[in-house]
Amino acid sequence: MRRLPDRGRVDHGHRVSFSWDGRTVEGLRGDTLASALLANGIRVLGSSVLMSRPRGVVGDGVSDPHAFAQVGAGDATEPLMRMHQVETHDGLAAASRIHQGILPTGADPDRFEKRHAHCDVLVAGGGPAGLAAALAAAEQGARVILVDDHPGLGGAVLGEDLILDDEPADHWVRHAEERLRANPDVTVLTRTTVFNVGDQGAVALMERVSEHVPADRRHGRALRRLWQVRTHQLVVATGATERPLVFADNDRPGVMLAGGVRGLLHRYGLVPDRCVVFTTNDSAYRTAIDLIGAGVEVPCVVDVRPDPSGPLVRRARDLGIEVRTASAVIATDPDAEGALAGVRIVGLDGGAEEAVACDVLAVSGGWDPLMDLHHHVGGQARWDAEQLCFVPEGTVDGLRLAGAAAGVFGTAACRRDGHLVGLVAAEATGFGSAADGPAAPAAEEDHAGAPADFVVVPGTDPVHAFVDQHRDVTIAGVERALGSGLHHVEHLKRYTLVGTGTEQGRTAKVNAGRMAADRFGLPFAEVGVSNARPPAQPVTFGALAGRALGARFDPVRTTSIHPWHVAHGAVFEDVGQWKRPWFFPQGAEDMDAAVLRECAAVREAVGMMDASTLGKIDVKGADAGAFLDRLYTGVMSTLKPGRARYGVMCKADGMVMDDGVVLRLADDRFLVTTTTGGAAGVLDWMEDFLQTEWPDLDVWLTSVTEQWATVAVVGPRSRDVMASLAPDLDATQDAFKFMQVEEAVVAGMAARVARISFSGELAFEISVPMTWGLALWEAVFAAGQPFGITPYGTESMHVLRAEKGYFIVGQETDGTVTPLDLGLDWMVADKEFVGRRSLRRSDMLRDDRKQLVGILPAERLPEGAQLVEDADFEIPVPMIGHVTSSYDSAALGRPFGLALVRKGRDRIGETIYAPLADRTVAVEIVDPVIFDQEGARRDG
Amino acid sequence: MDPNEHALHNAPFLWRTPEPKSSYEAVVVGGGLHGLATAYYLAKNHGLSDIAVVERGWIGNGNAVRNTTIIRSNYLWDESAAMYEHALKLWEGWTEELDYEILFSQRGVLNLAHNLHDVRESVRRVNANRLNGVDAEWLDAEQVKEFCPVVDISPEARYPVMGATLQRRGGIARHDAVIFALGRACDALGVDIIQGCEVTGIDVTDGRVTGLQTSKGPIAAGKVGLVAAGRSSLLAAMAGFDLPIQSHPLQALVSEVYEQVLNCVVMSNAVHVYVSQAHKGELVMGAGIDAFNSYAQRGGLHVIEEQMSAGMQLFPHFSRARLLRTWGGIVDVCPDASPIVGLTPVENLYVNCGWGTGGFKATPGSGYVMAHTIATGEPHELNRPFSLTRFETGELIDEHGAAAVAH
Amino acid sequence: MFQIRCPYCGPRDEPEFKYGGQAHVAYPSDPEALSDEEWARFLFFRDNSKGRYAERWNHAAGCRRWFNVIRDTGTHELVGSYRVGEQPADAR
Amino acid sequence: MADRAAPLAALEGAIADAVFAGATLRTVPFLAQVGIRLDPAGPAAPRVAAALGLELPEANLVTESGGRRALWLGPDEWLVVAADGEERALVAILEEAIGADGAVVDLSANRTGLELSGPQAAEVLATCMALDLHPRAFGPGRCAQTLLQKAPVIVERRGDDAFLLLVRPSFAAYVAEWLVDGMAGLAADLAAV
Ligand SMILES: Cc1cc2nc3c(=O)[nH]c(=O)nc-3n(C[C@H](O)[C@H](O)[C@H](O)COP(=O)(O)OP(=O)(O)OC[C@H]3O[C@@H](n4cnc5c(N)ncnc54)[C@H](O)[C@@H]3O)c2cc1C
Ligand SMILES: NC(=O)c1ccc[n+]([C@@H]2O[C@H](COP(=O)([O-])OP(=O)(O)OC[C@H]3O[C@@H](n4cnc5c(N)ncnc54)[C@H](O)[C@@H]3O)[C@@H](O)[C@H]2O)c1
Ligand SMILES: Cc1cc2nc3c(=O)[nH]c(=O)nc-3n(C[C@H](O)[C@H](O)[C@H](O)COP(=O)(O)O)c2cc1C
Ligand SMILES: [Zn+2]
Repeated sequence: MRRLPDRGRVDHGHRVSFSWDGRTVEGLRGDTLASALLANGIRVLGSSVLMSRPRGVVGDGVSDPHAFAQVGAGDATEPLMRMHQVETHDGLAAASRIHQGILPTGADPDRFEKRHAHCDVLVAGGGPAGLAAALAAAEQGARVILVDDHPGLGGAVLGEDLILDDEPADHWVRHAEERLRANPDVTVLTRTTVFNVGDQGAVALMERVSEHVPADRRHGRALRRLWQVRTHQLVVATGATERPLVFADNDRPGVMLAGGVRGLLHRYGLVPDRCVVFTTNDSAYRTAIDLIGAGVEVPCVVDVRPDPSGPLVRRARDLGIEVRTASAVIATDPDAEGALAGVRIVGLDGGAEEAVACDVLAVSGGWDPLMDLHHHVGGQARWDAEQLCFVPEGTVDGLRLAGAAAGVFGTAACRRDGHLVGLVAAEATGFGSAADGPAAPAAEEDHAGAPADFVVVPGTDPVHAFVDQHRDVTIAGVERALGSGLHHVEHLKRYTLVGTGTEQGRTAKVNAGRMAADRFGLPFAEVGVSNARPPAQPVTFGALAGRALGARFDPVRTTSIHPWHVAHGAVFEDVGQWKRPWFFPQGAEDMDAAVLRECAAVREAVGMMDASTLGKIDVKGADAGAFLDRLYTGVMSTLKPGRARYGVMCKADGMVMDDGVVLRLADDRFLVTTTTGGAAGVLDWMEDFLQTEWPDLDVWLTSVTEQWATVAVVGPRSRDVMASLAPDLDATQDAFKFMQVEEAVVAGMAARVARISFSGELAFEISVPMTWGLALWEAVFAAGQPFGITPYGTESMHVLRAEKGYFIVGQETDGTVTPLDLGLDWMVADKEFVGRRSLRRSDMLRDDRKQLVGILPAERLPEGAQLVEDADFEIPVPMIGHVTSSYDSAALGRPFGLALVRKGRDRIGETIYAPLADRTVAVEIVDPVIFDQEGARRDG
Repeated sequence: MDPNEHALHNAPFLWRTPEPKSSYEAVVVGGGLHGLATAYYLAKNHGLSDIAVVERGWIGNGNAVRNTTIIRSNYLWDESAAMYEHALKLWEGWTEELDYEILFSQRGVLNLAHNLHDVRESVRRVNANRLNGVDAEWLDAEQVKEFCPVVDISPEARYPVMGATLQRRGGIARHDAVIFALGRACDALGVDIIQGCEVTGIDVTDGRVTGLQTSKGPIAAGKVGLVAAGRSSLLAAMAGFDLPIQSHPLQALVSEVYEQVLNCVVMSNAVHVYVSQAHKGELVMGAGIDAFNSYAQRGGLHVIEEQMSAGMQLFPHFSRARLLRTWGGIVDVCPDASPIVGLTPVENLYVNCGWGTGGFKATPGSGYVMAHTIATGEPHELNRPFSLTRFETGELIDEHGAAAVAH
Repeated sequence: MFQIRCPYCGPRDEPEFKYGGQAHVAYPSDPEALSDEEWARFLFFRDNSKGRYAERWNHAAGCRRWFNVIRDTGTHELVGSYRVGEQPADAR
Repeated sequence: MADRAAPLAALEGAIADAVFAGATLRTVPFLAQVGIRLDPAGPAAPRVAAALGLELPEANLVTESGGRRALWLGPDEWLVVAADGEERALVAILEEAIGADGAVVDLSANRTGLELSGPQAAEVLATCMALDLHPRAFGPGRCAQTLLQKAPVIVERRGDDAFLLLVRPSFAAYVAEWLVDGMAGLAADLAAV
């Protein structure tokens, strides 16, 4: 195509230069990639992926089935960018890749942001309908967001030469925009696409923030921004898309949509040399009229209708344009590149084929309201047999359509419709009354002649006539599918792939559905088209992820002591969102060495551990004890103030849910501790029962997990450390017993000290407010120096507890393990508690359930090793259990572990086997308590 | 050149579109993959000739066309492993048996482990799989990288990859093609596939099923199999019994089409990602399940956003891939994340449901045992444990915690 | 993404809430009196109907209250919410 | 003896660097914070109001007097916020006033403060928080418990252009990261205009 020096909305005085397939190309400021290439005579954009046919620009908007390119270089390259949306700028690099893109191979250098917003009325589409809707709603006082995916407002007006109120429609657009921008409660977002509509007015927009600017002028700005809007009302004024016609070689570069040809003229000043128009309706006559006005040769308009007669037809005839009625284009002729050189025209009632030379064929098969956003939330459509298109059927709550998207096609009529819908939307959200609102602007009746019901040119070559140009689906392909017995458009889609391409078959689906209806003689309304799903336009994964990357992906939770752990070389373990020290290697130690050393220190001297991540819940009220009795398998109400008790909770199905120590701080106050991972769940669980089952209980729950930092001081020398830390606290066995709780001053800090042990050793857990945690830790570390105090991590903690046969929720349990399976019969009190009834189900009473046992394997096993009865077996072999925990024990000087084994307690003393990939290991079953069975070490 | 030479589907004939007869020996309710597979094996293995599949929409319109097509059999518990492995073996012969290109591609399935708990449970599953005769390997992070170079295994990641289980025989198949293949095979064996026929009532006389009320009129039936996935509860209610099923939205998405970047299936429970690249070149990803009950076949965009930030952890350079289309299915979730296949309180009425987020892979096995159950009135050994009565006894097959259960 | 009206805090986005399944299912007052079958019904069987559905939500990231919502499981329409102890008819 | 540690000490530099014309972020490491649970229709409510010199506010509101503020957290839950160091005295008078009719819990270390102010403060929050901050919906004197991305926060509007966030210490770095990043984005926008 060529550029007219005085036409279009581009800046003719400002050239930009960019690269296309490695060569430098010039365009004008205001050009898109598509218009700039056309202006440079580049008609062939690439070739189709299946059939390798040359393909070119078809329209002037995002429904174009071929105008895609790989844009950007290096790690910022992005595949399948809409050429009509890519604004050219200096330094832009683009390459021909129309159907299959290439992903970058490194991390994305660009920034994608998100923003939340709220409004009363969100208007999608800034054409006459959308502008009028936004204005009307805003003037009623509503908070309005108006969104359009073009760089400027005006919609179709920018691609046409339209008159509104006897002036160019542009004037009205400019005026409307000024009024909107002056209103502080209106946000206008251009270069922004509404891509997803969800429930209760959750609407997602994608703004192209800086990609139209040369990279060196972006200054760290986001490339794109995802807006998450919550709106009360959504007005969908997204316009309509033009439908092509189906005939042989209709995919040739140069065969374009009539509205697109007009758009290229009015937006970019681009015109063909000779243009034939082929239409089923009046709208395409505008193309002929406008092109003649621009000095372009229009040999003829080919109209399938026998006697077209609307005002536009008359005007065209008045301008001397030849109108060939009852005719059609049946095929096209190529030039050397395979692009369009001419068309073959036939009379529909017979007659010879005639060749007419042209470089562009402007086609119109009618217009389809763009209702995607309405479909996202289940909106329905019906076939309008007069306008020959699907129009919205009813509305979905909170969503209204306006203008061409609602099947209203005249410009003034669109403006009027938008105004009325804007008023109604405002009223629905509590602003003004539609009846008393500002009067609607007038709209003349639309005098367009009736369009023809026509899709496929009869007699055309079916093997080269494309229904879905993007997916290379031809008439022959569709017919073969229909001929094989398929009746439904959704099957047709999945068999032929019609409508599954990058542009989702916006120009293909209606025609394909129409062909199915015709073939089976069914009403089109019944057959319909394959459905639309979000997003309305593709959105990059990176933009959906936004800034939730790295440290912002998921909180890294740490305790106030964490800086010390880092400074002392701890290796961390992820426990839920928490980072916990796993072990503290010294020098070149590996984990095994570090853990052996740490465990030995605890058993022989003293160790210290950061236990702050455990969940803590303050339970207060007269009924606190009774409440806990109903949730724990054991009894808590009999606990004396100043004492602590270990407890286990079950889900209603009787499976172990969580465990922890419960401290009674006062008659009416308990402190419940939970596992690190279980904290939030246990509180929710407790609140659930309290609020919904037992609201009459006098109990108040408060999470205090992060109020308290806790340091465990563990080992035979821990009492010595306490003596030095808290000289006023009598920590002798008589004064401070196992499971006793004391308030004390520790290292000058007000603290709570409890004698709780998860290792079997004499141990003290000291808690201070979280902000004091680090100070406490450092004080303990200093005070412990004379005794060789050794910080240890979760791994050693796990070894030490396993030596004592203590289970870990989530390690020994997996949702299928009851307290009885764990050998906790002594903790299952004879009273009602949540889950108790489940323990009586027949499967729970089976005598061959898996039970927790200790194991002494011949060598250290991997956790997760399965256990079988005999050393000799053939696969498949029944498994009788698996290893849940497995370690080297410093205290025992050998490997050991815990396992769940069928009838395990009866098998103590037996040998079973763990088959590994390359060998089978003998495993002796022992009591779960392997170390210090008599519990002699607990009191030091 | 004839464009159809490129077409994936190229069968001269698929299936008839008959009107229902007034009565059938057996009727399968639900023309999804499991329903079609059931009818196929009823005809093929059990010689039934007077059978129909009745489908409220078009066959496949439920979860069949919506799933991310992951196939594997590396489940933890013996009962599950046996069922899914049986299915996998059938998959391995299906392209030939059905004489249709279903693009079954055994490209390997990785289940990533990101913390010590994952590692332990993964190793447990690998060991269980091996002893059950299911191929399974444990890979460390380096081996993961070797097997699937695009996965980011850097230790600085928020949740670094600590290793993965690999089932080399796992992979994907083209879901749509399986629908066409099964529909054609059923039709060829004389099964009436009746579409646009919604079951609206189930006739039960003296505790025994006698027929169905449908939008195309009553159909008498000697035996009925309910194979309706997300809508199973609604059908059971028509027959007067309840199922322990909740129907949730599960979303999935595809990207646009790219040159090949991903050679296998990658799943991560901890980071909530599962992805493969389909044969056309689109990336297929599943999202997390939406928490609430729904029959609307859509979920929230926030679930997809979360999924994408999770995806960026594992595949930072998928940042410029683009979401082309998202959709939701209705998944029938059982309390123990295992299916229900077997008898119901109503005589001659059988149920097959509860496959939830992971039933595509089971298709051949599910149809096989369901056909056996309908034909003989007794469960097959493989589905005996998956009975409706297990909820009373507590004999659950809990695949939640341990087995990387999603898909 | 739903917008759910917490009866205490007002409308908030779905991620602030935790779903709790069917509403008005009480923990049996005397579980020991139930047969295995009755107990299984309580444990595992919940209404899964299409249409208006009374369900529980917890405003987990807000006031931590549990409350009930009437929602259409076919259309996602949120008809209204009401407090524990109130009846579906009180939903607004 | 060592001192208390400010939860965001390690991020002070990044926080200071993020400040731009549109917004200023400042840590408020220590505050007295005391949780109150009681039935607003019960006998303790007036006693507590009298002891505090402050009415307990209704839903989503804050009351303030004599350097103390009461933030509504739920239908039977409030958080009293006062100057650092006041917590012991506050707990004492509140325990006394409530007696057996509710609960008082010292939560001073359970959350730390971040103050965001400036003409674009609300926009910074909108980069990572979904709450509607329009003055009609969330003007000065209002508070809410909500999510800042995945972190639970209490947000209080302290003025037209000022917000206080109360955050669990283990989430504080995450929250600060998001705010600092949001500020960086807006600063870049400002620079580009
Ligand atoms: C997003 C998503 C991703 C998934 N990913 C995987 C995966 O990667 N791997 C995997 O193994 N599984 C996956 N699944 C699960 C899998 O899709 C299902 O388990 C499986 O498809 C269910 O079997 P089906 O195909 O027969 O179900 P459906 O296709 O849902 O079949 C049920 C049929 O019953 C019909 N029906 C219902 N009610 C009636 C009635 N009243 N009358 C007549 N007909 C009726 C329905 O219309 C439907 O066609 C996924 C599911 C979803 C939603
Ligand atoms: N038969 C005909 O003659 C015919 C047919 C169709 C349209 N028209 C003309 O087109 C105009 C229609 O006016 P209108 O206001 O209804 O529509 P419009 O086409 O003028 O405006 C719609 C705007 O919405 C934008 N848009 C579409 N989807 C979007 C999304 N998801 N997010 C953001 N923006 C989106 C479009 O890019 C466009 O700018 C009138 O001037 C009418 O005369 C005429
Ligand atoms: C494995 C797989 C691959 C798909 N690939 C595409 C695709 O390339 N293009 C497309 O438009 N849709 C694709 N889809 C999505 C379907 O178009 C459709 O959305 C899905 O079957 C659900 O149906 P519905 O959207 O009609 O409700 C794919 C779906 C699946 C399961
Ligand atoms: Zn609330």
